[in-house]
Amino acid sequence: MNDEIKELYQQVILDHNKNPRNFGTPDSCSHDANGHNPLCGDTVHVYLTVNNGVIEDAHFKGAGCAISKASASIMTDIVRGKSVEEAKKLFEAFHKLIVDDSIEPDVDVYGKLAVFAGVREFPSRVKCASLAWHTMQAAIDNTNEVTTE
Amino acid sequence: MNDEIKELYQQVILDHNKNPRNFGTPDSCSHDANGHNPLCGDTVHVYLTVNNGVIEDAHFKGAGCAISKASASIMTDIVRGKSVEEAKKLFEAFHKLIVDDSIEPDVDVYGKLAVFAGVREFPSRVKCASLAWHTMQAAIDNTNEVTTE
Amino acid sequence: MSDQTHLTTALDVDAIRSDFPILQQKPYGRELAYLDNGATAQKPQCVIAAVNTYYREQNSNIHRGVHFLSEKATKAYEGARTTVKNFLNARSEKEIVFVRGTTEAINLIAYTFGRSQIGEGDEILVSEMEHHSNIVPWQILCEERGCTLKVVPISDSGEISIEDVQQLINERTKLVSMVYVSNSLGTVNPIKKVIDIAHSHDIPVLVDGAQSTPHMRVDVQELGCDFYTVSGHKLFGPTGIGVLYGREEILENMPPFHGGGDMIRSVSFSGTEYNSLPFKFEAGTPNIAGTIGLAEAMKYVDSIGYDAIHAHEQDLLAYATEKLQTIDGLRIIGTAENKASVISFVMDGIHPHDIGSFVDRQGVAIRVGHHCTQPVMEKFGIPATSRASFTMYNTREEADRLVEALQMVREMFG
Amino acid sequence: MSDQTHLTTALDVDAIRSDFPILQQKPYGRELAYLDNGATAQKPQCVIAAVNTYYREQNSNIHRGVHFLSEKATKAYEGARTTVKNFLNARSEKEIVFVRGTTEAINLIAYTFGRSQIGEGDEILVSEMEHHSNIVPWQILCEERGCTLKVVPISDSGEISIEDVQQLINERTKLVSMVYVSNSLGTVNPIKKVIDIAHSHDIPVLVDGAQSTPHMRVDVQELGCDFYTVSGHKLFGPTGIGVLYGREEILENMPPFHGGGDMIRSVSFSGTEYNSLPFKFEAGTPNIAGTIGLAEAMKYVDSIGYDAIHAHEQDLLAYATEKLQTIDGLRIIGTAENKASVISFVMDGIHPHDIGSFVDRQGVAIRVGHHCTQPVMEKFGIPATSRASFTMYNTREEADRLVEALQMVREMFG
Ligand SMILES: Cc1ncc(COP(=O)(O)O)c(C=O)c1O
Ligand SMILES: Cc1ncc(COP(=O)(O)O)c(C=O)c1O
Repeated sequence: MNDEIKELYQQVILDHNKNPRNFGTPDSCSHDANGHNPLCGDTVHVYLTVNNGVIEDAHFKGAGCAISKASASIMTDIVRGKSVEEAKKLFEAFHKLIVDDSIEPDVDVYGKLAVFAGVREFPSRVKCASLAWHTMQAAIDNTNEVTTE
Repeated sequence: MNDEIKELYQQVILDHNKNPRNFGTPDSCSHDANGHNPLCGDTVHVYLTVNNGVIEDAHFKGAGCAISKASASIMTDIVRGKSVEEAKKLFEAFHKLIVDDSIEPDVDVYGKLAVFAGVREFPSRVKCASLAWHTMQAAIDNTNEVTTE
Repeated sequence: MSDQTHLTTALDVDAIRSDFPILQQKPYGRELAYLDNGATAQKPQCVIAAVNTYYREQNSNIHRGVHFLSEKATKAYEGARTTVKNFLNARSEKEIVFVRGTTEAINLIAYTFGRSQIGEGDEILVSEMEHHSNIVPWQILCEERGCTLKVVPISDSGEISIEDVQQLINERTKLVSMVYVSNSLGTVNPIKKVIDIAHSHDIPVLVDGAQSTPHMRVDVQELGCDFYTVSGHKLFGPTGIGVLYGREEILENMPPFHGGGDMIRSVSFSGTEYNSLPFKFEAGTPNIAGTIGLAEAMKYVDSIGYDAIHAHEQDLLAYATEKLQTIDGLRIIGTAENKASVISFVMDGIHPHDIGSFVDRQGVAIRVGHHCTQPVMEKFGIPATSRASFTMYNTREEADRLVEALQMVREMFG
Repeated sequence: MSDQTHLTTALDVDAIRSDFPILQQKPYGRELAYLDNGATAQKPQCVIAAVNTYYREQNSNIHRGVHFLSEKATKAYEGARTTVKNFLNARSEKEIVFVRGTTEAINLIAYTFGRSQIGEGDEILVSEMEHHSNIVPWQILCEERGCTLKVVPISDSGEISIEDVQQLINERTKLVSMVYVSNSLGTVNPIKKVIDIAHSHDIPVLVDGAQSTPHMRVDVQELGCDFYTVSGHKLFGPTGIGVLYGREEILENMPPFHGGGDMIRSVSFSGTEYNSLPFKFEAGTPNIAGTIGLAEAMKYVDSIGYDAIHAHEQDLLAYATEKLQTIDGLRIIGTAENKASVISFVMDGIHPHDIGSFVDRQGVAIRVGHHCTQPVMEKFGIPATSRASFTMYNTREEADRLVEALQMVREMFG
């Protein structure tokens, strides 16, 4: 099997794809938004409960490829308990990680997100990985709808 | 100078271009038509007096290149006194002469028309040479307008 | 399917493959198995060379020039039109209009025939399996003119029923516009029957030929259609060139589309006269190199022969269909009786995008997505499919490689 | 003009000529002097090679593919858009729409901006020197919508007056659409002034850039125009490709033109959503090879540099103008102060067609006819002109050869 494919579909990603965390509509939330990748049909809905600038809860729903599902699953895990500012910074770091060849995917720095470094070898899949993050951003910004293309 | 150019612009043609015969609007005519080559802007108006199936008189007016003017001038000379049938046959023969490489431009057969054999080396000029003839045909057929393209 | 059948196909696939330089590409160090021919076909060397030669030896603007290159270019351009006329068996060169592709061809009809002949309360009939380019132009027209788009439904196998066509056609129908071969399902529609029904009601028919022309001989006179479209790039020709065939009488009565050079007889600010066919519909400098390359592609297809191509493709279709069905949880979308060599499929629990990326790294190029036929996806309740589309240069070995790669996907995703 | 001036032009013409394979052609056994660049320019080897390489190594359909070739092709296609954006100094790739050429660009505006923004009683302002492609689309629109085409007249030297523009613009004017450089007269219009006047009335301006782009650096932001058009084939690029630049806000508010694949976000029979810019205006498979070739052509022009090109062309213009005037009975049509290297002329008693055929046999390619500007011919009371148009690979020697050939014509016709 191709090495880059193995990098892309690491066990963690396959696992989150099969058993997504924080999946489903929560009873209540303070912010939410709908994300759509028109080219492959991926959709994701992100629900956040933000209190005093801190993301107390995060869920998602939707249908998509393994990369977009795992990304949403891991994102909702990671941002919980983070401040809105920290979440935005994480998005920036994440985005660099998945497009920039020169960045070392250090687990100490990126934590669980490091598994997404393999995406950089698949330019057509960057949008799959970033869709959930764009949607979270839109939820925070109170833009209800976001599409990536 | 290029030989084919010399063939095209024979003295006879240059002469008819400079001093066109049968040029101008006659006092009366039985048939007439207007011809137009939209690509180069050549126009020719042909006037015929046909009696008992015989072309008794032929004139033309118009503006155009040397080839189209000489062609109209020589045509109006030649068809005079010919029957409508003969004129049509002449047109057919003339058309073959200016497009078909394999035809010997024999003066005994083609008379004055033989000078137009050089046109066959200039595909873009065939329409110039045939415009007057198409227009005569249109006059005979009572089609008042003809364009070549 | 026995090897016997395989051997009886008259194609020399090795020879054909050597005509296509791109097949030497080695994505990720592997042999390229290009199974994305429905999106665009690769180009044989003769087509590439024709384009090259045009720019090196003939390039000039056409029609209005009296110089050496201009005469060469005009002859090549109009010669290409004659080749296309013969290829489609049109009656005359007047019926052959060069356009960018099927999309432009259909839009041209929507803007000219549509806007002059279809009005409030009128209906246009399409099918549920149309490509977006045979839906959206009519939606735009309907919104503007208050007409209605009617849709012939498709069955679970991806087929239309002639009874539905018969029932949906009525005195308000002003045009039937239908795909001959579906790009996402592979279905070959009974287009001749549809045309006959429409014509018995004096309704003109546009046939979207984007996917049929690469697979089968099309004789527009025999078909009797009023409009037919070709995308050159899907027929082994250059990008940016295609054909709109239109019956002379119907084209003659249509208003022009684009205004500009070459489509006029004379222009003045007090009034303009349009040129005769086909020039009336070809405003501006055309894709001259494209037409020459397209003509060369048609000659290439003719030199191989549609019979041989068809036999080979049908063999691949049957072979690949059988093999694909051995994969766990794989379901083929589009199981019409009469199919071209196009296979769409989905796999339980695995998104087509993941499939596409995975098989790509094995050197196998397929297309994943909605294939510009979202209503088909909606009908089958899926966001997308994976699609393998085969042509004359493909082999059973390539089908095997796809199947192997899919088995690996299956394993990985469990 | 002294040799001094000649020497100061920074162009290495010999090196440039060797980049253009077609210049090796020998029509009728003579060196080719190609002076028909206004109709279409020849292609440097790098452009021909880019097209060739695309078909041999990258060909695939774009945007929706996840496989190797599709990623290569998409990158090349979108990379070409970035090159064009930088070349014209647009703000963003969203402002760059690929079309077939200037004719399609203007028609696109007429069908979209025109049909949504211009109605009964409104006016569109053009000049008397427009190419047919900037006249006929507006005539079609005017006939359909009851608006009026107003015309800025030209003087005997072939120039417009800014006072006329000022006077003709009024509250009914909805669009000014004007050529930057006239293809038949060579006139360079004071387009910046026209734009400023129009904008002071909040009227958008379309600039026909078919002939300006080959001769001078155009910065659309500096110009401030709302629309700008490029014909790739006139800019040393492939046939069948061109550019419509449009300001983002104005494009954003326009309805789509062609419906089909890639211009949509989602399609269903109950309603369709359009894609974002620039894709909204690029329905169907584009001329992918063409865009890549065009980007290469722009890089080539940049590598030579507009300053050097301009100096060289202006030298040729001055030189040829002087020499041509020595010919008996030759009159130059178009004597504006600010001219590009385009010279139209007539000769007493000799029809341009005869001139064209004659000089062609001397190996000199010029264009004869109305150059798709019949109103200009009408204004000057002539059926046609002969036109020599010079570009970077032309030389004084070629101008001499034209002059010699014309002297022979003069002799022959007496
Ligand atoms: C059935 C069908 N119709 C129309 C089209 C559009 O063709 P083009 O993109 O060449 O304009 C396609 C190509 O994807 C197609 O498959
Ligand atoms: C000034 C001008 N405008 C428009 C056009 C039309 O361009 P195209 O034929 O590339 O569409 C031309 C080309 O002849 C031109 O010279």
